Amino acid sequence: MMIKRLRKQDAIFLLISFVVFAVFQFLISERILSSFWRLNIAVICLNIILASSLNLINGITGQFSLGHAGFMAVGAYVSAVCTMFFHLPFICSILAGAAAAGVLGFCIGVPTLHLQGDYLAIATLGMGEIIRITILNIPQIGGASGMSGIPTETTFTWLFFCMIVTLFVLKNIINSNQGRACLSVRENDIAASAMGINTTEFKVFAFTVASIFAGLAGGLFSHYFGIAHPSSFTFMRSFDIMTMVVLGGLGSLSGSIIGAVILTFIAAVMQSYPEYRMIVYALLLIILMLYRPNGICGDKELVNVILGRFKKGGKNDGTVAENK
Amino acid sequence: MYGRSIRYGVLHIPIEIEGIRRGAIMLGDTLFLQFIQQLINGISLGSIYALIALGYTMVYGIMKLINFAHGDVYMVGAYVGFFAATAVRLPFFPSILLAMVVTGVLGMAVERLAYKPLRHSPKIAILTTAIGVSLFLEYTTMLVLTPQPRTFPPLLPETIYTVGGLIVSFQQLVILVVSIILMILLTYVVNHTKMGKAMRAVSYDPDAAQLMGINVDKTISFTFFVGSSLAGAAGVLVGIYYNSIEPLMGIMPGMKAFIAAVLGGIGIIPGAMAGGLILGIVEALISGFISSTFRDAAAFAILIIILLIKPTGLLGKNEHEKV
Amino acid sequence: MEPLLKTSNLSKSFGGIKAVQDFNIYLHSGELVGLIGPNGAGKTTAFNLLTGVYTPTTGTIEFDGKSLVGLKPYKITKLGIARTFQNIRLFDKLTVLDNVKIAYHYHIKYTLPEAILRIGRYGSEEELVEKKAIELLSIFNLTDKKEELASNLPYGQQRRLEIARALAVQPKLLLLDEPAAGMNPQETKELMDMISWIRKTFDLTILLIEHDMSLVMGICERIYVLEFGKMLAHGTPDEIKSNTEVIKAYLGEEV
Amino acid sequence: MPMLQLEDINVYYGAIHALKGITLSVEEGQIVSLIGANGAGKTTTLRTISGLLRSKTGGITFFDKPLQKKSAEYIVCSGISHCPEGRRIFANMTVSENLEMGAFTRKDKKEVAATLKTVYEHFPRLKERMFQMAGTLSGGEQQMLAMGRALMSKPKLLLLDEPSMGLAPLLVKEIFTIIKEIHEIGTTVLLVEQNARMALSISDYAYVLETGKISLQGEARALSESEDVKKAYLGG
Amino acid sequence: GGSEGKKADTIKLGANLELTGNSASYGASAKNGIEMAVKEINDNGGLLGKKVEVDFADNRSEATEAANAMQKLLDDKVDLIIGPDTSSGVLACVSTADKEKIPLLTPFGTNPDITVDPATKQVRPYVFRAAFIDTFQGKVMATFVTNQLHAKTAAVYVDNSSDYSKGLQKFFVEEFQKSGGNVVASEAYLQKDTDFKAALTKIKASNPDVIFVPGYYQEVGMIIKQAREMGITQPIVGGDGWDSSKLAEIAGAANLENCYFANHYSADDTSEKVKTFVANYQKAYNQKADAPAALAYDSVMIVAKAIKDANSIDKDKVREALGKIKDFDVVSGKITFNEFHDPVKSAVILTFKGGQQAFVTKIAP
Ligand SMILES: Nc1ncnc2c1ncn2[C@@H]1O[C@H](COP(=O)(O)OP(=O)(O)OP(=O)(O)O)[C@@H](O)[C@H]1O
Ligand SMILES: Nc1ncnc2c1ncn2[C@@H]1O[C@H](COP(=O)(O)OP(=O)(O)OP(=O)(O)O)[C@@H](O)[C@H]1O
Ligand SMILES: [Mg+2]
Ligand SMILES: [Mg+2]
Repeated sequence: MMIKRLRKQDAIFLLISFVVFAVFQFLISERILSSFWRLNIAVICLNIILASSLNLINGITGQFSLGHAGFMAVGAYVSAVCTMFFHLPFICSILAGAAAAGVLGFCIGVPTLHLQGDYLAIATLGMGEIIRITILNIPQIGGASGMSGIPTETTFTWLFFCMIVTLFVLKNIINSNQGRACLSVRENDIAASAMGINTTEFKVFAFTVASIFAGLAGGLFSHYFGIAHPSSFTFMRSFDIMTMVVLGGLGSLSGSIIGAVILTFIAAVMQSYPEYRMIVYALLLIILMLYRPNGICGDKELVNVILGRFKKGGKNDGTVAENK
Repeated sequence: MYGRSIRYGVLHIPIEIEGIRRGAIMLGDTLFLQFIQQLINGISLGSIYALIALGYTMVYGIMKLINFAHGDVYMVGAYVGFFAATAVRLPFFPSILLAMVVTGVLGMAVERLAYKPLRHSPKIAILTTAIGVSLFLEYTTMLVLTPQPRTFPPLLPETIYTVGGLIVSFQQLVILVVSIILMILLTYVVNHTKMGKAMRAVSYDPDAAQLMGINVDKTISFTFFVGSSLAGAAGVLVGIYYNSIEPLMGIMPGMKAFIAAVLGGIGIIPGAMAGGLILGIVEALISGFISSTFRDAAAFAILIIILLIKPTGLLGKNEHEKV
Repeated sequence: MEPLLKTSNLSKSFGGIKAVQDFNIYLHSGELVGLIGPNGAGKTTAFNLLTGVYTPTTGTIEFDGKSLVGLKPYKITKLGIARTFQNIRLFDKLTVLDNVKIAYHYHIKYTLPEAILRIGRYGSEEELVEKKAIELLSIFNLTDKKEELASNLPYGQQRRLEIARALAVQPKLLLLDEPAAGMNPQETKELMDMISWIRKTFDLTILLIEHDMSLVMGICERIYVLEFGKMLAHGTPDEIKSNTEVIKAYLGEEV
Repeated sequence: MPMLQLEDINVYYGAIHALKGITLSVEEGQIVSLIGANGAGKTTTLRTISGLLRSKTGGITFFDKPLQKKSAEYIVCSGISHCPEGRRIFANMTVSENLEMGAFTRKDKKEVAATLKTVYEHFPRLKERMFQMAGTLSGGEQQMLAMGRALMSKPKLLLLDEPSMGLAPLLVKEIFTIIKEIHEIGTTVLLVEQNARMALSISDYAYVLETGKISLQGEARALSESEDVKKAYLGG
Repeated sequence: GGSEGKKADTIKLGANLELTGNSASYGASAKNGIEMAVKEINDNGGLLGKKVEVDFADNRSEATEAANAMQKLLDDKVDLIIGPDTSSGVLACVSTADKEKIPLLTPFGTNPDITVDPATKQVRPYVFRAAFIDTFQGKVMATFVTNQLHAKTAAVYVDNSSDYSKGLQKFFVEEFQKSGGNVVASEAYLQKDTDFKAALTKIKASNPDVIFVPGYYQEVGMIIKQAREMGITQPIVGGDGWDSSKLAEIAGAANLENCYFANHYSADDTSEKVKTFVANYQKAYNQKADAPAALAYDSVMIVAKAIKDANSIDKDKVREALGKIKDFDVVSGKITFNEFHDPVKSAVILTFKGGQQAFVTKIAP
């Protein structure tokens, strides 16, 4: 019955992912894509992980975090330390980075998530900066020079695989009891607690899960570029990620994907016009926001938007996954 | 020993204040003097944060918008002042006035073009647009005026006063006094004038405000004008004080001013002042007595701790939603 | 028989204002009781004390043998008290169906890994919740609105949805804060029937605040009257109707 | 000539067509009520009159002056005051500041003070709570404040949107008494009410709104005796 | 790598620069320097009879973006890469350069690890630099303050966000302590800071013989100004990051008395090269040339010489020719690449007289 339909949906999701993967893998291995675009596709994958996980906090749970870069930094550095100092296998290092970011996210989340709105934003922004400044002051991990010579083990396959795992996990969380609890916190936390939902628990939950994925992205990042440098994790990067989420549509996973793709793509294309690059980027951002203030997808999933166009009333089929 | 002296081209004027000197002698070591000096440093730094935070908090107050472009308006103000003083060779007051007018108009224009169409959209959408505006201002300035720093002409005297081993400069005093005056002025405007009341009404419920006959657009424009011109004034003053300006100079002070505003209770004018001063003093004391390497981290940490104890900032009212 | 809910000397003050003072009520299982009183008498505040939104300045609350003082709202809900709000608090940007499903939150037992992999109890429980939610909506005539966003419903339907959502928590005690506010007399009548019906069907105890006397007098078995935070009177509807103090403070001359 | 005239008003919320060609008028010195089920468009009508919403077609005239494209500010100045649904008081201001806001467009301080005195006379509770933050008032107190605030502009026409919502019976009566008093001192009232019985009892004329259209209108007394109205809005 | 089959009527240089972001002012100067050098080469008939073109890519002053920009340049099939300027940026590019076998010359990257892989201690075959390395400069300054300023104690005030600054600090402190000096205060600031009084108060209290501020001119200018205002009279010394006419403007000419820094060349050098460069730069951009501009200019000249020597733009041949460059006269001195691909050139110590740089001494490597 319903569960079958849901599993089928998962299967379709994985199938589509596989096809996308195959196409890109072909383009890459046949060197049809130039190295620049190969790199930017990797960056897109990373940004999708970052944006979709931030969306869990900002979009789904309605908490305003501006510290994602900090958790990414933790993942990047911890995983780099694991491979370089402890010679752990790549996968273990990546997981260690993600776990470390998750633990830190939890520890930071518990006290700070009592704050609301802009106060939370500034507190998380501060946390991100504290993390960065701390890194800057630890000479063992390179301080201001960062770490270099990290084995570049992140391949496109790894990135894509991790990205799919991220999306899959997030998608299924959002469509579960836990995800609904997060949504209720966003909508009205007083009513949510009147429904028996421990709002703090779910804020911390979302924050921790998102931090884990930010840490994962960080680990992949440092093992892709072979370096981990504090300048990669400033609040400007947190802003970048937030921009992707907002542009794609708060609360929409497919939106985060689209946001990440569009903004990364714009930045890459504009590389040929270095002087105008940031100006054009800024203008496009403003225009896009003015044109679609709720983001490209609003809070809906792309699938639903498309399905809704084709078969009217099709949204009434009662599946859990479709109606958010 | 007494009397004016010129060291390294700077005019030093010693002033004798018995109390401080005796205090220092009483405590018997330089630590006390150092502490007072750090307080002075902190207050002077803090009054700069406060100066920018005042405008920040005003704009926030009316739109509940973290206007990330505020720091860049401050930068534009500094440049306008710079060109007024160098290209047009205007003296101090006309320069700062011109900068205030230009940035005020700029702020209004930004609000009209980029924020107004989004007034009924989610707040985070305007915030994102604000980031866009900020990048736009930074990089347009960079393209037009090059990223090279410019040096501000000394529009204000660079006199230094030495009081029993403590050092205060004339410019520091000017900045402190200006920010206090502005704070008092703004508090008065917001609480006791018609425009101020309109601002508060609009900030709470624009629709209801409209029903009172308040022109919401005008009120918001006015707020942006005032807030941005304050940023412009700050830009010129700080430009003179540090005498070096460049297109990205707004980022960090903007951020710090935002922190200051939040620290004091965002949207509250005396809060911005208090927040700025506290932030400045904390930074100075931490640099002076703990370690300058952790200065920014400590500033953030203190902010977070204060917020955890008092979630709406120092002067913020703990407004529990009435259920 | 021990009452289901019993408060003694419950008080709450805000700064100088004593919003609720020595509030003593009891509710037996299955009763439908009204709480009335002039505006600002402290009725909503009393609800907020019972549901943990405010902590009492002094006094005790005993529910089903347990003390509620100091418990967080979500814990109190889990013990079996659900409520609606005077100013409607729906999950505005979620569908009507999701609004109700969320209320089943703590009855759903599957774990996070089960949810992520969609294995184990995930399927069966989700199906069950869906079924229950739709049943509940049909009781409230909201089935055909289940995919609408809650905020798009007209006011009357929003009120009904709020009650439906509170029922989904499967409480023992239901607190309704002005359920008929903003309804016209015809709608109020329908609501009255509905309240009596759900009490029977779900075997509920109900405490309700209302200013519409046709509703209060029509369905409540007992009525408490608050004034300036203090209990003014307590009795059956007929007793209250003829209580001169209540008439003076609250009802006005004729009802 | 009526004081206020609405002619073929069509209002949309995005795709939702909320008012479908409404024509109504209010004579000077009357109390006119507008009744109808939830979501019929009563609030929308008032918001259109006071300039918060715009009609796509038709026109609104007030004392023969067109209001159609005018700002809310202009409309308040010309003598229409709107006490909105849900009170919309300024929760972060004190009671007295809220009342001051009501007189925002008025210049003469003495006259404003006089009005303030009469408002406090109507609502002694507000005087007691003069310095309380309006957000912490109870529902009824807030409603009084909202009405008091609307009166502060000394309007010729007062638009009231469900003033009795959430009020204790005694207060409902009081509010209606106040409406009558306000009316007696020469204010014309356009009243939106769920409490149709009460509303009709004090009105001169009434309109019934049904899903964005006027379905019935007439002398208030006549309407309150109509079977249709009784069944649909007066509870049988 | 192969340039075979590519019909090349131009030689394409790639410049990976900090055009936006925190270090944009260095990027801008470097861009000017490169453009000026290329124009000169083209005006003199180009290289190997071909015109030289530059392809600029922006790295937003960030390491990973530098790797990204590098890919962009590879994509555009450039023959050679100049930049990035910041050490962290270069470090993000060096392995790609080796992998893709494309010569990379950083004008300003001073970190020792750039040319020598710290893990394997192997010299990176395709990576070169035009600047001093941190070790050398740090030592030079330590030697100078002990021998010439007779300093026994020093305070160090370092830019914590710059590995350049921290590198200089490290080697300065090592050398200074080795020769018996004592570091009495160690403070840090961050790029774009504007207020340094708190740390300076502390430094003043520690009463050092000399203050070492290895940083970039923008902050250094303000530091010197504020230090003098605070009544700090001790000598303040630093490295080549100081080199900019802006320094005197920001710090104030008078405040710069008793300040010293190490540099590649002296602007009042009598050498014809320096004179024309400074004059031409002033004419072209209406600015005084600073170190990033000079080194970027030199980088193009060095690369051009290597191509000329190799008589080919074959990447391997160019690389070999680069390694063999000896006693080549450029604006920043006479360059010889050592076995680590680092330039061997003597440093000059400069001071200020009335805001103008003045030659003090020359210290050979
Ligand atoms: N958070 C608060 N802070 C300050 N005072 C409060 C707060 N909440 C309630 N009050 C005050 O407590 C009193 C009781 O308010 P409450 O909302 O309980 O009244 P009520 O009986 O529900 O009235 P109504 O029928 O109008 O809803 C009021 O005078 C109100 O001003
Ligand atoms: N902001 C809005 N966006 C979209 N639709 C709206 C909005 N406000 C009202 N509507 C719709 O317009 C219609 C008329 O609403 P209105 O609020 O005018 O009704 P009403 O008669 O005042 O009802 P009530 O008695 O519930 O106050 C309703 O269908 C409502 O859903
Ligand atoms: Mg109440
Ligand atoms: Mg209405």
